[in-house]
Amino acid sequence: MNEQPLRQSEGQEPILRTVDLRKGYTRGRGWRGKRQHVQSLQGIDLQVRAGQSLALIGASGSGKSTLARCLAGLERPDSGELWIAGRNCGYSSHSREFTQVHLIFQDCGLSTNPRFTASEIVSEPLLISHWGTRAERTDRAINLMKTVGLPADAAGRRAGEFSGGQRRRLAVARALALEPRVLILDEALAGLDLSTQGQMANLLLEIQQARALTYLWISHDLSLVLRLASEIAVMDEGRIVESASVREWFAGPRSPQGQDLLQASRAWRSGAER
Amino acid sequence: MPQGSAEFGAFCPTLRPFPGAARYQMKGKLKFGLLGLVLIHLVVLGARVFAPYDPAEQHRDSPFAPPMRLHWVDARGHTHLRPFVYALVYHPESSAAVPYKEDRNRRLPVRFFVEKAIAGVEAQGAKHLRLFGVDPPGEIFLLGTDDFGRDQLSRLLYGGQVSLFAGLFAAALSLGLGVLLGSASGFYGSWLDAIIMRGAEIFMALPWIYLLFAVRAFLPLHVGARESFFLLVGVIGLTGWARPSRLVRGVVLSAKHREYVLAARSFGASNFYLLRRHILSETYGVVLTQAALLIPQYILAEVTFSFLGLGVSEPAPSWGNMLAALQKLSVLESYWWMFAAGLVLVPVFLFYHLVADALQQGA
Amino acid sequence: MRYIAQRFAHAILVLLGVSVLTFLLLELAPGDYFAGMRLNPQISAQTVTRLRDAYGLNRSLPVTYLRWVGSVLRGDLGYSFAYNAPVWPLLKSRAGNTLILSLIALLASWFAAIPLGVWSAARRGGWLDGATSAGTTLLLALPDVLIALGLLAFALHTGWFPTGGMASIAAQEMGAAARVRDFVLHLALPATALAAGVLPILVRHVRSAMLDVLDSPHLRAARGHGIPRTRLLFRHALPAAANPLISLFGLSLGTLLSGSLLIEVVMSWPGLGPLLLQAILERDVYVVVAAVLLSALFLVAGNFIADVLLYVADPRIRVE
Amino acid sequence: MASLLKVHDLTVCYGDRTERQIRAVSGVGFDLVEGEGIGILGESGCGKTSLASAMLGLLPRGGYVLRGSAVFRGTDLLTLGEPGLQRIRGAEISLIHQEPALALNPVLRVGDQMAEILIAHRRMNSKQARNEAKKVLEQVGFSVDSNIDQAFPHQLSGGQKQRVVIAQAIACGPALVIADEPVASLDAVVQMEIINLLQSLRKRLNLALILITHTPDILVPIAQRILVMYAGRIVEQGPAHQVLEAPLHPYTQGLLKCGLDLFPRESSVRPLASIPGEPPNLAALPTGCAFAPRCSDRMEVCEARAPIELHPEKTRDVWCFKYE
Repeated sequence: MNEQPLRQSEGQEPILRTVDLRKGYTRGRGWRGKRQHVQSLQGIDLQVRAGQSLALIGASGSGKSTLARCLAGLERPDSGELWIAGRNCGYSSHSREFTQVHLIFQDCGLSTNPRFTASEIVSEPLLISHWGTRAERTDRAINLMKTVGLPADAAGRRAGEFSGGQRRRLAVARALALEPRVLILDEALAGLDLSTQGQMANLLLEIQQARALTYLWISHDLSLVLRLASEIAVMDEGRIVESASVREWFAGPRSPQGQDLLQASRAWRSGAER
Repeated sequence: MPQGSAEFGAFCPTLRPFPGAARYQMKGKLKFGLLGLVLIHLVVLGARVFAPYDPAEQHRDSPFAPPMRLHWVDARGHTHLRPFVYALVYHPESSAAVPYKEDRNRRLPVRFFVEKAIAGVEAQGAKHLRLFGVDPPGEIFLLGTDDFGRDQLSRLLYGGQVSLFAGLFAAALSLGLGVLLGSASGFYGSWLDAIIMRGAEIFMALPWIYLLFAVRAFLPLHVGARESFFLLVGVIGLTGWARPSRLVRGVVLSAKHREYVLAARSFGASNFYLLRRHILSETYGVVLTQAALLIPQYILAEVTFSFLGLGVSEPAPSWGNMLAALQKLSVLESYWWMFAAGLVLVPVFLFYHLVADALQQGA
Repeated sequence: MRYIAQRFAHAILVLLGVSVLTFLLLELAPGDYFAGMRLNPQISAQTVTRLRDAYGLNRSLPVTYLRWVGSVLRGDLGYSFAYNAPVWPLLKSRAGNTLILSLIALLASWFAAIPLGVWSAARRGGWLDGATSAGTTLLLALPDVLIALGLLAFALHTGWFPTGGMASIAAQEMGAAARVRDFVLHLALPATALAAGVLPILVRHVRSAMLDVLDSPHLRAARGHGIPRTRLLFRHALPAAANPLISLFGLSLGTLLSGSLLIEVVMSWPGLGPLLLQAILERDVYVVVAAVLLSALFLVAGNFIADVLLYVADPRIRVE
Repeated sequence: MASLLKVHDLTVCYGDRTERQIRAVSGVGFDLVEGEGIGILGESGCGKTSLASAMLGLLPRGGYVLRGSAVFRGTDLLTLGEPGLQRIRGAEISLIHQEPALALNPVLRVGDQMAEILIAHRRMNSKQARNEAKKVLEQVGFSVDSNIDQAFPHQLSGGQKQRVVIAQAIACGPALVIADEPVASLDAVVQMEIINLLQSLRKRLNLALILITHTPDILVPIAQRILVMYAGRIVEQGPAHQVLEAPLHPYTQGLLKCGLDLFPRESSVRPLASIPGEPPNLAALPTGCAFAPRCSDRMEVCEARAPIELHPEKTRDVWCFKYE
């Protein structure tokens, strides 16, 4: 909220900044169904510094995913300002600035077209932004695939032939193609087996360090994001109700919503330990 | 009856395959069906060579002649290498239903690759090569003749050009329109979608054939063969856009929300790029399946029209107006070979359905 | 109930749309009944103009349309030029005959399709399934013109069935039982031809819908609870598969109406088909428009009935 | 206590019977006594679900039992025909499916779906069955006046649906309930409620329970014994607390570490525990131990031949050469 901006080192412009971002949806079908207006974001003021690792948590329906899509330029907010690296992106979702922010979806294996080959998938952003020649793009795709731990000889295989975990790696490699500065990870680790989840999380952490990326983790699985983020913001009904460093928050959340979330997670674990 | 099977196809784009849905079997079906269709179309296209007569050439002295049998052994028990037919003798006063008899004394050997004058232009001496024929003045009617004594086989071959290609062109027309309107409707949504889909609903609220008739009713009745062909193609093709467009819209709509489309959009891809690279490729399956369902339906539409006298008119042959002879009960009762134009539809439909089945399984 | 009201409003709107469409066609058409008259040297130009005036053919488009809609609402579907009589009485009995034929064929084909489809789905890969597959493929490949002509030839050769019409000439003098028998005999062939056309499609869809349900987790769960097979098929699977089949019901009616047109002409069933054909050949525009509108009314009504059935059968729609 | 179920050398395959055969389950064996709760732990694709379905003859098309036996109260379920299995399913052994949202027929009322089971097994008329169904629904925590039996599945929440599914499973008083990932699709708080419900029902009705899961946590309140599966084989089994506290097989060790590591005792960004590599392709399993390529304690022998059953402790079995 306005009273509690994220701690921000003086003089350094945050890489992501929103001012009173609002977004609503109209449900219902045209002239026949009744219309329903759902206010999904009700004034978000968020600041993310470069290199930060922020966890955005909240119950389902609290507006986390809508916020993520607005930040990545996939949806246009109704009102409010969105600044990326010190530039106002306004309402144009085709602004160049959005190449600096990339959203990785839940079950991002699905975000790869099964008919494309691995190198086509990874080089797609390059193609879209008319970068280099075909050979250069393929080269770069292969390099990126190496970065995420995929063998270079897999470049010609179709995405449909990869396992779910490998397709997630492909999606990560593609996300890195345009060298974004911010990755938004919307439930990117949900639904994975424990052993694979660890692998993916570690890969993402490594990449973050190597490339000085800013991460925005969005999840309802507290136990996981608390291990991966250093700051936390709690969302509820389209608002950010609390933000703190993870260490502080973990010792004692101030907002009732935060307390509930931590409680639920702990109750379950202690129930398990009984 | 595939009439309306496209409607059902539209309704449930992936029908469950019948037993033995193994992939290789599907491919086999597809190959077999396509091969059959290609053969039929080649034969029909080559009517000028394969047909022994011109379609309008009349043999007034032998109306409703029955199909001649090919013989290798003559009346005296001699075997001939070259197949032959016996000339038919017409007994108009005979009380038999089919007043023809084979004249065992007039053996007409079948000659291959004969030069024959084109009817009507004899004066100019124009000739071209035919696959087979008999020495004049003998006549060969392998599938019999109609009431004007026109060779059924020749009419069947030339009529196929009309019937088969009317279906093909009309399907191309309505699919093209369907893809255009359906993808625009699905991709851009909002008011465009509302207008197109309301329009489609109105088109689909009419029983299909009634719609066709209604449109046909207000177009000129008596036009030349060429004009009536294009008229039919236009009418059939333009009234059939609604269902394919609804289907394409559905596919586009679901493709639009695929995560990889969203991902490409987040990289700044333009609408055109998305349509070209990701979305239209998803509609191929539906479009091909629809084609395999629509073409036979439209062939049948042409046949129905011409059968009822609203389509291609005499003397140009079409499978529909050839069947029209059967509307007389006397013809229906006695001259079974007049069914040929209907029977030839069976393999055509069978092949198209094989292809449609295979495509649906592959989908 | 909101849902039903919505569907009803929708049906009315669609009918209005259809009327506009047919009316536009009518107006855009080159020439009309009187154009033919002009060529006739026996009729003077003034007479033609006077006639056109009398029938309201030279007013502006919207006015003509509104006048026409108004009269349609009053039950007056216009005037047949060829018969020189109002359209509605001409159409009434014919529409009834078409409806009788189509509905009988509809019932027959559905009553045959459901058990066949359910059985072949339940015994996927068995001989019954194989036979159904072969049978439907063959029927599907037979054009309905051929089926109708074949049946007619059959009737001619055997003499077991009448070759046209709805009743024998002598029907008036028959007793009730004999008259029913006569009617059934007349109905048998057209209805068979019509039903044979849709049957394979229906069987395939019933089978397909059943297979979808039979593979669904809730049916596997029900098997896991030890529910006996027949009960599983008809009490659990069929209601769950009903949803797509009910939508198919509306579509099948449309197909039957389409099919009946041709079959009526071939088998001389005194329905809308022969009348429409005659009207087209004679440019009797109001008859054409009325017949087309009537067919749309049947189809829209059929779809509306399907919507109501859906409402009854699917709790997800009912309990909103 | 009397033995209830004895599974021996159960092998389940998919695909044609010749080359491209996938062995989802191979050579699995275990015993279960009345009222016992065991947990089967393993990641997705390790054959847990095939194991459960095979025992009740519910394998999907293309799946079949290659060999083995599953003797339940003296009858081998695998050789019993469909009519025999039908009498046992739901009455003596019942199955709780993975996804409660999909396990209920969307067009039947909850009460009717319950009644169907009672009619099938208890020779009740439909009125009796419906009354009985209400009683069973009370047992799983629905209040009498909730009218839950009149509801359609789409009107219920995920937790409520799972309760209904559990009620269906216990309706005919079975001796054994197999629960396949019963809480995977629910959120944390509801998960706990459902697990507690299962545990209390188990105690009250003296049910034997096989709980199949990929999360070790939920086994704690329920399982007395744990079987760990990897690539279709059991790699370790033993008493629950021993397996969870001191796992023997390197795979179990890795898996538990991943899980435990997630428990937020404190907070600091650091790498998570994980097992390197990916689960093997079941169509092309290595000749030796299936886990060998990912194992940190790999020895030469591991790749040469399949591990044998070893007993480093009296009550525990492990299939790993480390304990030879």
